Amino acid sequence: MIPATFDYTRPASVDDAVRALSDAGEDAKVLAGGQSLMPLLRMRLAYPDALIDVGRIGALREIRDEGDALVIGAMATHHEVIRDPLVREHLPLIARATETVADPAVRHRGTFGGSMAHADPAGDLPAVALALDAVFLVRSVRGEREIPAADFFVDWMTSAMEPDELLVGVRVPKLGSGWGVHYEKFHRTAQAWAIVGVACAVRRNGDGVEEARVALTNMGPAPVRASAVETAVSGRPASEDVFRTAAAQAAAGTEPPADLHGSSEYRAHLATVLTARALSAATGA
Amino acid sequence: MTVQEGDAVTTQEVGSPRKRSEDARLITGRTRWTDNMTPAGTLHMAFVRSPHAHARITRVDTSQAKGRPGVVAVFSGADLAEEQGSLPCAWVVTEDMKHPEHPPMAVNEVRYVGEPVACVVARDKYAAVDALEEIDIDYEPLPAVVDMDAALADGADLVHEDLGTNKSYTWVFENGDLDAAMRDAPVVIEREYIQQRLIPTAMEPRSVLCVPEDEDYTLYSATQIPHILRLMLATVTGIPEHRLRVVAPDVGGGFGSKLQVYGEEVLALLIARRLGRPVKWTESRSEGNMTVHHGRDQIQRLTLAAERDGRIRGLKVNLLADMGAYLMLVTPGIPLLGAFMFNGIYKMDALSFTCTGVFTTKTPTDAYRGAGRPEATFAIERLMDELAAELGIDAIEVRRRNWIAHEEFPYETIAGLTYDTGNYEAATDKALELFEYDKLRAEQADRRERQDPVQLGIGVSTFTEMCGLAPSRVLGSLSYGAGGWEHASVRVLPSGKVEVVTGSSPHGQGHATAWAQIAADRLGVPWEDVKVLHGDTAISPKGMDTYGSRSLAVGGVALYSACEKVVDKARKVAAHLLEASEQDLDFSGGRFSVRGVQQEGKTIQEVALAAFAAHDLPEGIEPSLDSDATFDPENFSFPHGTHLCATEVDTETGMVKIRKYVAVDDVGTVVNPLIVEGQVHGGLAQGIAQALYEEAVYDTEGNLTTTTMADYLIPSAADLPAFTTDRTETPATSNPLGVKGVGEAGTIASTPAVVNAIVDALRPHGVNDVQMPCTPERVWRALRGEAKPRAAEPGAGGGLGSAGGDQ
Amino acid sequence: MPRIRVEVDGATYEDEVEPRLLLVHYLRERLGKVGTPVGCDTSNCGACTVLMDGMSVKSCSVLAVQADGSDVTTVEGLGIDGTPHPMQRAFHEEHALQCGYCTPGMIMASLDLLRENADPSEEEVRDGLEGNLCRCTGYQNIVKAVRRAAGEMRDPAEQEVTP
Amino acid sequence: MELDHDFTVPVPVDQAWSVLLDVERVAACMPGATLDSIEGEEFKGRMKVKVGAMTITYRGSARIVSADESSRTVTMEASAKEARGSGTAAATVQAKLIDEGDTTRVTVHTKLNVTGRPAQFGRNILAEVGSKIISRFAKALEEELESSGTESSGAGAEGAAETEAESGASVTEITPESAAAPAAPEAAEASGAPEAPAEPQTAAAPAAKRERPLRVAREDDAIDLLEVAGPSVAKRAVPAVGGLVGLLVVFRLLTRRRRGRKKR
Repeated sequence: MIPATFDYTRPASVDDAVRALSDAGEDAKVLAGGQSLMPLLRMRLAYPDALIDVGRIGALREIRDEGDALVIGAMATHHEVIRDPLVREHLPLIARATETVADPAVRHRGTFGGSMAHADPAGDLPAVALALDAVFLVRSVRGEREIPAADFFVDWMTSAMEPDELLVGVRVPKLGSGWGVHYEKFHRTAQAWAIVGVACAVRRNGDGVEEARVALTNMGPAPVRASAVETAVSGRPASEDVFRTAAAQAAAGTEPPADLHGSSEYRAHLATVLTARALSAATGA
Repeated sequence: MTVQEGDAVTTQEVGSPRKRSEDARLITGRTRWTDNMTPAGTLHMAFVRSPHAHARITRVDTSQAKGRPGVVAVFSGADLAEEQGSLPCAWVVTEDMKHPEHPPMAVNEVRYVGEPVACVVARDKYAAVDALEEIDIDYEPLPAVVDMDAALADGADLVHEDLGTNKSYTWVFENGDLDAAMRDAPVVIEREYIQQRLIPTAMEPRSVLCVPEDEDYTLYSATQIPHILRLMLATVTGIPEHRLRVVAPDVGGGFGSKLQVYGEEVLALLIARRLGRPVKWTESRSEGNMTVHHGRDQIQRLTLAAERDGRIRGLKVNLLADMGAYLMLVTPGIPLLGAFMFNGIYKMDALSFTCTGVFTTKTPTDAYRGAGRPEATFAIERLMDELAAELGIDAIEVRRRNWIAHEEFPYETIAGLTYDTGNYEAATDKALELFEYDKLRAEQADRRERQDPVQLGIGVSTFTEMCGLAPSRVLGSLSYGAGGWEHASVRVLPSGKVEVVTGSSPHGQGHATAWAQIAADRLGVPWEDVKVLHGDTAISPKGMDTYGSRSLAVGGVALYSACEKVVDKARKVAAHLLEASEQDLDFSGGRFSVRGVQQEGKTIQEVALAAFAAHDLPEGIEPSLDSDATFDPENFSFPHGTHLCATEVDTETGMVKIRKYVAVDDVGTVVNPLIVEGQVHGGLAQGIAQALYEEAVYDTEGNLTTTTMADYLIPSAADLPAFTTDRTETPATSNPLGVKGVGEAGTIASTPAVVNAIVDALRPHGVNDVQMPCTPERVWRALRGEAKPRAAEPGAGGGLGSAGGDQ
Repeated sequence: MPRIRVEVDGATYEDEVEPRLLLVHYLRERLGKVGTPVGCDTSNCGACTVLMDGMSVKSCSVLAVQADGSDVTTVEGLGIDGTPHPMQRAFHEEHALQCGYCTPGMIMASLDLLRENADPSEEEVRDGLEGNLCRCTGYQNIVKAVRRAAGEMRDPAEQEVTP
Repeated sequence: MELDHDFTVPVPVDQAWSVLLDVERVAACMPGATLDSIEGEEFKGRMKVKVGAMTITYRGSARIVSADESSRTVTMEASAKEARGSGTAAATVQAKLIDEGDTTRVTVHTKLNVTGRPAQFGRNILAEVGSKIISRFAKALEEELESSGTESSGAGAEGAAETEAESGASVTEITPESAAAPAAPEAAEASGAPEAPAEPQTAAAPAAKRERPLRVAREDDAIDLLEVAGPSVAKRAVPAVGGLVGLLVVFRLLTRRRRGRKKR
C-alpha cells in the first residue's frame, strides 16, 4: 500500500520544528523514525496533512548526563540507546527493554521519543518510562513543559501532548546503586507485540527488598504501575514465595484489552506470572 | 522402460549435492519477478475491494475517480460483465455439486471481504491507489455466513441465494464393513479436530502483467501453472488459446497459492485488450491476505475403533470442509485428496469417509502445501497417540502393531491405494536413535516427578503421503478436469550443448539444477552443458505445471524418458558413423563405443554435430536428436518417514518451545540431497507454523482480522529450532528413477508431531487436545480444563470463523 | 517537490520526489533497482532491507526524502566486478535460498548482523534475523550461510591486523 | 459488536420520551459527529474518529426507523461510509424507556457493525474505539435526557461551554502544566463548581482541541469538523469530576451547549 499525499518539511532546529508544527495545524504529524507511522500511512489509517521530519535535528539525538538523571533525546534511535554507555550504566532497564523492540532494522530507524509519543499500550518503552518515573520534555511555540510519565500516557495510542507540541527528550532519574532490573516480555513470535510485558526495578537491601517499581505493558489502554505489587514486596525478603504472592495482585485494577493475541482474562493471568518472574530476575532470586 | 535400465545408469550427477544454478541471479538481485517488469507504456491497476463479507451492490459511481489526474480508465464489475465470464472450477467432485457463478469482479453481490468490486487503471501505482478513494459504492449488507455448522442448519442464511443451500456437495468413500468394525469394539475413540484456516503467504505477492500485441497477448504472472492458466484464460475470456502466451518468470514461492486462476489475471487480460496497452497489477500483502486463496479449514469428526491390543479395526471420518464463498480451480477436490490418507501407514478393516463442502462468506479455500493430506495425516497421527494413551501403550509401539511391515509391500490399503514400497521400521529406528528417545522419556518422567512448571512432551508422527499428482486414470475416476501427465523435451544443439524443456514450472524448488543433473547423467554430458527452459508457454508448449510434489516424480521421469529417446536416436547415427550395428554399441559417459573396441567411438556431441550437418545419416533418420516424452504415472509415489518432536511446555503461561525435532524421511532415490534437505526444512517450518502460530481469523461479521503479518504470524529464524534431518532410501518402484515427491512431506508430517508433543506434555494434567494453533492461551485454557468455547470471545490467538467458528 | 541527492550502490542520483514516495519505490521505479523487492506493508517481512549509511533499514518504511544525503547499498551493490560478496557466495554454497524472494533482504540484514558481531553463534544469528521472514528454507541453511560467511569475512580481516 | 447500557434519569417517562423522538438531539449525543443537513426524517452528517496517529472520517446518515409509544421504544439507525476508504460503519440503537414514576429507566441496546480497515486488524481497533464511542454516546444520551428536565434553567447561556464537563476535566487532568492553558488546572481542581470549566475552554484552545465533544452544526452554521480523541479520557476523568456534583455540571453545560451552538 501507498501513503496518501502530505506536505513535508524538514526543520533544522527545534525552534523551527515547533514553529512548523504550530503553523501546520492539528492534522500535522511529527515524523521521527517513522517505524510506527509508516505502516499506518501505508495502510491509510493515517492521513496527516503534513509531516514535520525532525530526523535531522542533531540536538534531539543526544543522550546527556544531568547528574542525577539522564536526558535521552527524543530522536536517539533504539540502536543508539541500547549501545549508549550512559544508558547501560545508569539505566540498564531501558537498554534491556529496548533490545526487545521490533527487530534490528527497525531499531536502527525507530526512536526512543517516537515510541513514547506513539503511546502504544503494546509498546515496550512506555511501561519502562512509567516504572522509572521519567519526565517528558515537551516543546511548542507556547513554551516548554514537563509531563511526568504518570500523566503522559493518557489512553490507547494517545499521549498528553497537544498537536502542536514536540517531544524533545525524556529525563529519566538514574536508579543509583543497589537496583536490579528486568523487562519480561511475553509474545508469540519474535516480531510480535507484547501480549503482556513487565518492566521491573528492585532495590535490594541485603536479603530484603527495599523498593520496587513495577509497570505493565499492554494491560490497559495505557501502561500501568502495579502499585499493589510494589507495596506488597517492599520491606519483604527477596524470595520467590514473596514475589509470587505479591505478583498475584499484578492485574488488580487493570483493564487488559481483549484482542486476537489474548483475552483479558489471560492477560490478567499472565501479568501475575510474568511479574513474579520479573521480580525474581531483577533480584537474582 | 524398466527399472533395470535405470539401475544400469552411472549416477555421478544424480545423488550429488549440486549447488543450484538458479542462485546466481537471486543472490545478486538480477531477478525477474513479475513486478520487476514494466514495459514502456505500462498502466497500473488497483482494486476497490468489498469491505463486507456479504452484501448486495446497489450502486457503483466511478465518475469522480475517472477525473483524477493520471487515471486512464475505471471499471466496475458491471462494465465488464459481458466479457469477464466466470472463474473456473476444474474439479466437479459429484454430479450434483453446487457450483455458483464466480465473476472475476463482483457485479451484483459480494460474498467475502476483499472481493474485487471496481478497478482503476492509471499511469502509476500511486495515482491508481489515490483514485480508489474516489469510487463511491453503496452496499446493502446481507448476513455473513461464518460458521460451517450453522451454515448447514435449517433456515440458515445463504451465501448463494439461488442455490437454496450452503452445501456444495457431499462426497463419500467407503471400504470394508465399518459397522462390523465398530460393533462391540473394545476401544472406541471419538474426537473432533479443527484444521484451522491458513494463508499460504508466499513471500512474493501475486503480480500480473499483460502485454497486448495486435490480437496476441502475453501474460506474465506469478503463477505455478502457466499452462493451465493459458487454457483457462482462453476458456473464460473466449480469446483463442493460440493468441495467448503465459509466462511464469521468477516466481517467489507458491505453496499452492499460485495454483489458481485468479480474477485479477483475467481482468488484466481483458483490460489490456480494451486499452491496448500493457497493464500491471501487484498486490499488497494486506490485500493478498484477504484474496489469495486460503488453505485447510476443516472440522474433522472422527471415530476410531480398535482392539485392546491396539490393533485398529476401523475409522470413520466425517468432514466439513469450508469452501469459502466460491469454488475456485480445485477447491472442492482438496479435502478429497485426503480421503485416501486417513488410514496413514496402518492396516485396518474398514474406512468410511464422508466430506461435505460448505459455502461461507469467506475467501475461497484451495490448495495449500499438502492439500488435504496434512489434514488427514494430522487426524490419524493424533488418533494413534490418543489410542496409545487410552491403552497405556507407548506411542511408537502402538504404531508398530498397526503399520504395514516392510515385507508386506506392495500393499493395497483400505483406501484402495497400492503403496509400492516403504520401510517404516527403518525410518523409525533411525529417528529414535537420532532423537535419543529413551533419554528424553527419562527426562520427561523426571520433570513430571518434580512437578516442574516446564513439562516435556514427545510427539510422534509416522506418516506417509500420496504425491506425484497424478495418474490420469485416477484423476479421471475422481472427476478431475484434466490429466496428470507431464511433458519434457530435449534438444541437442549442434555444439553438443543441451536444452531441456520441461512442462513443470518451478517457483523456488531448483528444477533447473536437478533436471540438468538428470539429463547430464542420461546423456553423459557435463552438467554445465545443460540448460533447462520452463515457465513460458511459447518455449515450453506442453505441461501440467507444478504442485502436489509432482515435478520430479512425474516431470523428472518425463525428462528421463526423453533422454532415453535421444540416446536411441543418437545410437542409430553413431552406429552408422562407426559402421557398427546398434546392438554392438555401448553407451557410457556420453560416448558410444563399439563393444570390444573401446578406442573406436563417437561422443554424443560428435553425433549431434553429425546429425546437424546431415551429410551422412543413415536411411530414414531425420537430422536431429531432439526428442520429447510425456509421462503419465501408473501410481502415486508414497514418501514416508518418522518425525519426532520434543516440546517444552510452560504450564504457567502456556508457552510452547520446541526443544528438539528429528525428521527421517524416505523420499526414494534422491537426485540432489541439498535440495531435498532444503525442501524438508521448509516443509517442517510450515507444518510447525500451523501447529503453533498461523491462523486466518474471521470475526462474527466475516471480517478477516489477520490481514497483515503483524497478526498472521509467520515464524522467523528466532522462533524455529534447528532440525535434525536424515533419510532412509527405499526407491519407488512406480518410476524408473525410483523417486518420490518431497515438496510437501515436511509440512504433512510435522504438524501432528508438534501437537502430539504438546498433548503428551500435558496429558498428566488431563489434557487430550489443544486446538491449533496451540497458542499460549489455548494451552493455558486446556490446562485449566476448559472446554472449547464456542462463544465469540476474542483472544486465544484466534477468534471466530476459522473452521467451525469456535476457538 | 523536494529534491534529494542519494548515492545508491556507488552511483549518485539527484531527483525530485513526492514526499510520500517510499524509498523502496524510489529504488525500484525511479532508479530501476528492482533487485530489492517488497514483501509486505507493515515492515514485518524484511524483504526490502537495504543498508542506509551502513545500517540495515527496511526501505518500505523509509521515505525517499528521508534518504536525502544518504549512501544506500542494495544487494545489487555487493561484490566487486562481478565477483560475489562472501555473504552472497555463502548463501549459494549452503543452499540458503529457494525461491529467493527474501534473499536480498536476508543478505543485507546478515551483513548488518556481522557488522556488529563478527562471529555470531547460531542463536545470535537467529535472533539477529528476527526481522526477516523466509517461507521456503526453514532458516536452517540461512543460519549456516551467515556463519560460514562470517568465517570467511573474518579471515582477511585477521590477515590485515596481523601483517 | 453489541453493547448494552442501562441507566436511570430523574425525569418522568413522558418527558424523556419526547427527547428520544428528537433525532437531532439524540444524534447530537454521538461524540465527534457533525450534522450537515436534515432532509425530512434523515439527518446527514459526518464523524471524525481520531486515535493517536489514526484518523477515520465517516459520512452518513441517521434516522428513526420506529417509535413505539406503547412500549416506549425507539429504534434508530445510522449508517456511514469512510470518507476516504471503502469501509462502512452501521449502528442500530434501540432505546427503551421504563416508567418508574418520577424517574425513568433507560436501556440502550446498540448493534455496531464496522467494516473495512478498522475491522481488519488483530489489535482490536474496533473494540478499543467503537465501544468507547458508543459508551460515550450512551452517557451523552443519559445527560441529554436528564437535561430535558431542567431545560429552561440553562437556556440562554450562549455557547461558551463547548466541552462536556468530564472532557474539560480530563483535558486539564492530562495537561496540568500546559503553559498555554494556565486556567485549566484550576478548572480541574474546581470541577465541583458548575461554572468553572466554561471559562477555560476558550483559553485552553489547544488543550481542548483534542477533546472536543459533539456539536451540532445548524443549517445556518458553518460545518465543523469534529473529532473524538482518546475515547476513554472521559472515562478516566469521571472520578475526577465525581458523583452528583459532576452530573450537575454535565447537565448544566449540556443545556447551554444545546442552546449555544456557537461556531468555534
